[in-house]
Amino acid sequence: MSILINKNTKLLVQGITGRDGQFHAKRMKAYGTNVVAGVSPGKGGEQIDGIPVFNSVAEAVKATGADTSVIFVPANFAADAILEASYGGIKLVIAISEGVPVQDMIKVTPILKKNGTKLIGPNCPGLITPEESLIGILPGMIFKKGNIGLISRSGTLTYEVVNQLTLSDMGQTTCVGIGGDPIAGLYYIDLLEMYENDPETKAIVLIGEIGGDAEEQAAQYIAEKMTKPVVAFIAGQTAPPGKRMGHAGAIISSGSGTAEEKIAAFAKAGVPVAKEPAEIPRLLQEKLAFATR
Amino acid sequence: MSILINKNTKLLVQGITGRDGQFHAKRMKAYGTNVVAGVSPGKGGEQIDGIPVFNSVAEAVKATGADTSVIFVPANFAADAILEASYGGIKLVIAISEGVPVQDMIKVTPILKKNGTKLIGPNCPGLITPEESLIGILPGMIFKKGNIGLISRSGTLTYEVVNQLTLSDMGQTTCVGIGGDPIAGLYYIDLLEMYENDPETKAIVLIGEIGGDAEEQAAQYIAEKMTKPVVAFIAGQTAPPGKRMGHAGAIISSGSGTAEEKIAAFAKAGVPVAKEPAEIPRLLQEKLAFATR
Amino acid sequence: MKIHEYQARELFRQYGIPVPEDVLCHTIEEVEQAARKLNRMVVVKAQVHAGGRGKAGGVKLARTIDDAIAAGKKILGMDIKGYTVEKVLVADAVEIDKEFYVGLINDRNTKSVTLMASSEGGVEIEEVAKNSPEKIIKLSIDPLVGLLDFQARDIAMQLFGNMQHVRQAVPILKKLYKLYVETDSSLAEINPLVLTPDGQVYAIDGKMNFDDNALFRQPQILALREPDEDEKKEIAANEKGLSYIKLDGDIGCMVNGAGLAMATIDMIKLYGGSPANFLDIGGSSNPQKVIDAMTILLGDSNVKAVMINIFGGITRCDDVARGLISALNVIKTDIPIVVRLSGTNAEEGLTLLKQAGLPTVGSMSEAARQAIELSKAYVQK
Amino acid sequence: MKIHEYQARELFRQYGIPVPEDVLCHTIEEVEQAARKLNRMVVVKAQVHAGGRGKAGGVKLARTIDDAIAAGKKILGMDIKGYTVEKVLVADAVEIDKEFYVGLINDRNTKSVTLMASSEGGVEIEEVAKNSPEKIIKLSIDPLVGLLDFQARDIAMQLFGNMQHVRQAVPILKKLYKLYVETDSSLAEINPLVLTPDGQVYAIDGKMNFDDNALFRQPQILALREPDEDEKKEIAANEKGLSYIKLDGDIGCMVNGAGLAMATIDMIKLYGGSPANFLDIGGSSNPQKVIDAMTILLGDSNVKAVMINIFGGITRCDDVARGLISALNVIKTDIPIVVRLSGTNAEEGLTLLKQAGLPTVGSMSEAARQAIELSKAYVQK
Repeated sequence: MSILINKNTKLLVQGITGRDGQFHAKRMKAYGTNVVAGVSPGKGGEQIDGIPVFNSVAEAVKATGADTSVIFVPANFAADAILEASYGGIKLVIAISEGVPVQDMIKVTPILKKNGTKLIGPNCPGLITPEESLIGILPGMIFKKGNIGLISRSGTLTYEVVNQLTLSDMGQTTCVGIGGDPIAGLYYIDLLEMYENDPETKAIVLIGEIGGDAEEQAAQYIAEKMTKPVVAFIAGQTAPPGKRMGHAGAIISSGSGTAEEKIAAFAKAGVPVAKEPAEIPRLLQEKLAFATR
Repeated sequence: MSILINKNTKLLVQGITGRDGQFHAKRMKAYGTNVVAGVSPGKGGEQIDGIPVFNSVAEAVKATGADTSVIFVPANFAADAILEASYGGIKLVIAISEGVPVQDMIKVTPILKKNGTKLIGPNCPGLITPEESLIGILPGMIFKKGNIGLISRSGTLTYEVVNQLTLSDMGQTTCVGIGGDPIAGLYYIDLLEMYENDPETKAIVLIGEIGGDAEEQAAQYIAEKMTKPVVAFIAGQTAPPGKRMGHAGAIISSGSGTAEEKIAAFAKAGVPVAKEPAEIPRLLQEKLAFATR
Repeated sequence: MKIHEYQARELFRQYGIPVPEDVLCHTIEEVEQAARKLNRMVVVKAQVHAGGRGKAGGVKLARTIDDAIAAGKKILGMDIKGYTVEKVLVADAVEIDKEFYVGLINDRNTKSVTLMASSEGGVEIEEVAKNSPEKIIKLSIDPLVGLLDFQARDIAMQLFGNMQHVRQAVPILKKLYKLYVETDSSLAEINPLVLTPDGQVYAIDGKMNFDDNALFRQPQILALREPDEDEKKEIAANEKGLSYIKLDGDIGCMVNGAGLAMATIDMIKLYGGSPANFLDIGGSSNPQKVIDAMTILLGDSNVKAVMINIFGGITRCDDVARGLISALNVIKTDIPIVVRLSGTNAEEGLTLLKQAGLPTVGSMSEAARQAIELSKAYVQK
Repeated sequence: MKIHEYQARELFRQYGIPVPEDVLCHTIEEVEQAARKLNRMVVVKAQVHAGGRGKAGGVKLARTIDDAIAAGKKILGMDIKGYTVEKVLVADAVEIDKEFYVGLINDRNTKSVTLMASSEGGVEIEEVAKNSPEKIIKLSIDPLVGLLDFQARDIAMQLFGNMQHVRQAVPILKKLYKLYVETDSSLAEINPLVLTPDGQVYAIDGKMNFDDNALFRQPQILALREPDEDEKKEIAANEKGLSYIKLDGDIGCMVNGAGLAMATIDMIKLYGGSPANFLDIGGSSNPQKVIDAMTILLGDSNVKAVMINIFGGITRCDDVARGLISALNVIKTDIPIVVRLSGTNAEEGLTLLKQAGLPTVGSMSEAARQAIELSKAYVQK
């Protein structure tokens, strides 16, 4: 088992004829992801690495039964691509595109809700159910099938952590990069709930960042609803206040969203917080040993 | 029994301090309608005929438990008043206001759907469950409790027909004036379904008009879904094509929406169409006699 | 409210929809100047509020300035379905490779704005709908979301099948929708939308109607109104809160409510009479309205009898009675009047009328029968 | 992106929000002229991108022209939290009866724009939130519906409690929301919104931030940008696709991804080092970016060692290696560099680096440890 995607997931790649879309479509396919179609308006009928290209999502879904879509189009077209996927009948959309205007995402959110479409991202690395399906730009070779679930606001930091897990022989059920934008799709709590309900997942790693209060909310949710152990890491513990560090998410302002507050919230919820990524496997082992005692 | 409203309906009057709002609030109360509150921004704390006035729908609902609202505000404020009622928790809104811009109603429609609010009107005379609750501008004295349901796009024509029914000793369960605007709330089919499910209603009178194809759709619905007898009347049988007769609804254009087409649709559905209002009671009696034979 | 083609084209331009150059002309001299200014093949088009002007000879292609002058002479002043042509549009006649239809309309069934598009442009969309409905693409637009890029692109792709043309058509569709919503339109058509041999997309002819109920917040649109004589009367009535449409019979009717007014006309015809008008005094209780209504009614020289049919809801019968009595004090007339009052404050109204010596009847059908008889009697005088 | 108060007031005016008259001044002469022109009580306000300018003495009330000149002399050129005041706003000082706060902000939790309002205006809203949260009214605005009249009225009613003031405040709230959405704002505050003794409502001070991701479609807003020196560097980096923030340590970092970059800085501090910057080269595989990034890094004279930490996903490690080799061919430096590459095409990248004789390490923590050691060694030279 896994969450959100597995080997039956039929993936559509929006923006498949662009530089990144093409590169990652091939990589996803090489990983074993069931990439059934690509979309690029005006390029319908072409093929990319054997993947048929369609003019629209609706056509692609009709012809291939695609149920999940990954978006590689430029930021200013990303919101429209997400909506095209949603109206086209796609149930899970992963938006890799970086730099999408916040007002676009604010407008997209209630439409997706109405249409019953789940979104991951934008500005996210995607997700993976190791050895079954990789969607996005994650480096597949560092992941390994196993029992750890992982949720992260970061991209490369996720790889760093996963690498540590895999080196410690702790494989993963599904790893999800939810992205660092202020307005994003599925968030910690949505995914924690899914992991809690996934019989294969034994423990969860949550990688947070300074900014916002999503980690605090997650901590509360864990305390109230989760039976499975969770270990956390917070990036930006030494970041100077008022500075925006790359992610729109990573901004500290006016005494909220600091690493201290987040760490305190996790401590209160009984969630250990690692000082550095390399510490995570040990904390997980301790938690799991305790849980199975 | 009845549909939509009964003696337990708690009514709020939006625009209660205006000329029409005040006049009809008093009349409704005099009829026996449970008028619990009025709304008029800035007039909170006043009273109209013993009815407490509030600044907002939210306040009124909180204080009185109003579940239904009737709107007497000027056309350019009507859409906002409808939305205020809907967001304020009102489940049934009756908009009497005439001349509401169509684009306003188009925008209002999906919001009401999302909020689960039913709308009657705008540009309608309201509805009545005789001897229990009168909402709107209907002349209460012509109605009588009984077993006939009535739906009408018209206002005064409805009174004409009801008058004939009452004079023929055929009382009514609930009579609903749905209004003549091109974009309106509850329509024939919604109400036909309610009457079909109301044990007290034995037969239904449907009063249509030229313009649009709502009558044709109703005819098809009756043929497919209704077990109770329906009798129809269509106004505008002799109207010249291309002319707009008062109602936005009453326009015939380009070979659709004519009285002939509507009458033919009803004939096909086995629904007798009266030549003049006075014929309706006889047609109903025939249908009811046939149904109970 | 309707506007002329030249006005629609001007609105299109304001919203950035590409339209070939044109000049509005009222005289032959202006036509000549326009043809000289454009200095290429032009089309001379009658500007009247009537359909089928092409078949009626109201549209002519002119390859030379002399041709244009000749076309102007033929079209200016001609009669199209009862409308006299007072102005023509002299427009750059772009070469046409293909013609398309795009239109927006308020859709009663979906309760939203529907976009219609067809590769069968240049003919009436109703004909396409009748003969080859499969050639009409329809899209119901979510009013809270608007026309999305991908939706416009899908439709443009179905029409043009070529991204170079699609890239031009998508903004045209989006701008047309913006224009439609921002001006409270009830119909906006580009027909034809054309593709030229060199791959340019243009709006050639435009038709727009507007929601009368929204004109209060559309001063720019209201300023475009050019009513004909009949419409002027209707507008004047409207400004007094009345809905008036002249018909060609001899029984004047004054009714409250559009449905009852239509049913009244139907009944007069059913009983063998002929109504002179549709006149709805609406739903408020203002005696002045009745005075205004009677003034309009009795101003029609065809009227031989008046039938007043009031069923009071929001309208109070006593107000109607008072207005009627005041009106007849001002307008002295020998035309017979039959009054029927029911509903709110009917008793009071009937009492007032009786005191004033006006004949009243008990039902609508009685009123219709009497009015017909009286109209015949009046003619015999 | 932030703008100054005077720019926010100008945007307010454009959208029809009432703001007292003002003049922007760069010199004492301009202050004098402005005071003469306004010819009544004015307020002289420092225009700097720093909070707490009032407490720092950057805002002064002036009853006479001489007062205004004196205030201008004091404020122009003063230092507020490291910012030199280069301009002041001389504004009509309306009399104030009550002060309110209204603000709009993107809300991560509701995923919508939230309207905040408070009868405690003129102070920082964060203080109100801390000390009397019950005095903040919050409304989450449905982005598909917008701020509705009744919602604006309810809030205005709670603030003002008087319909005459509510009627002025409702359009202010609606216009502020329109401004917010149309300019892709991420914060828009009127603080204070004031009520004068004669019952007029005015926006006095305004603060607006904008979404950097949307500036591509906001040329009017982009034109308002007035970055300071540090920001100019950050913007220059941004234009090259880099995210750069100068810090005050001595270990330059080049990392891909904001999270990993933050974790890298955290780790350097955890191990006792001091990072010279945050530098995220982002997610695309362009060798030029690495060259640009190294140029910026090595342009900081504090840097004593460089730690490169790349975990390749969309970034290809071989591209980074190539960019690094090219950069070091151009920028000759003796500053020690430690490189860690993992992920996509790491093998190829490491091979390239080894061929070029650059030191590589196996893990992030190893890289941090080595960089700290090397920085100390470099200092000792």
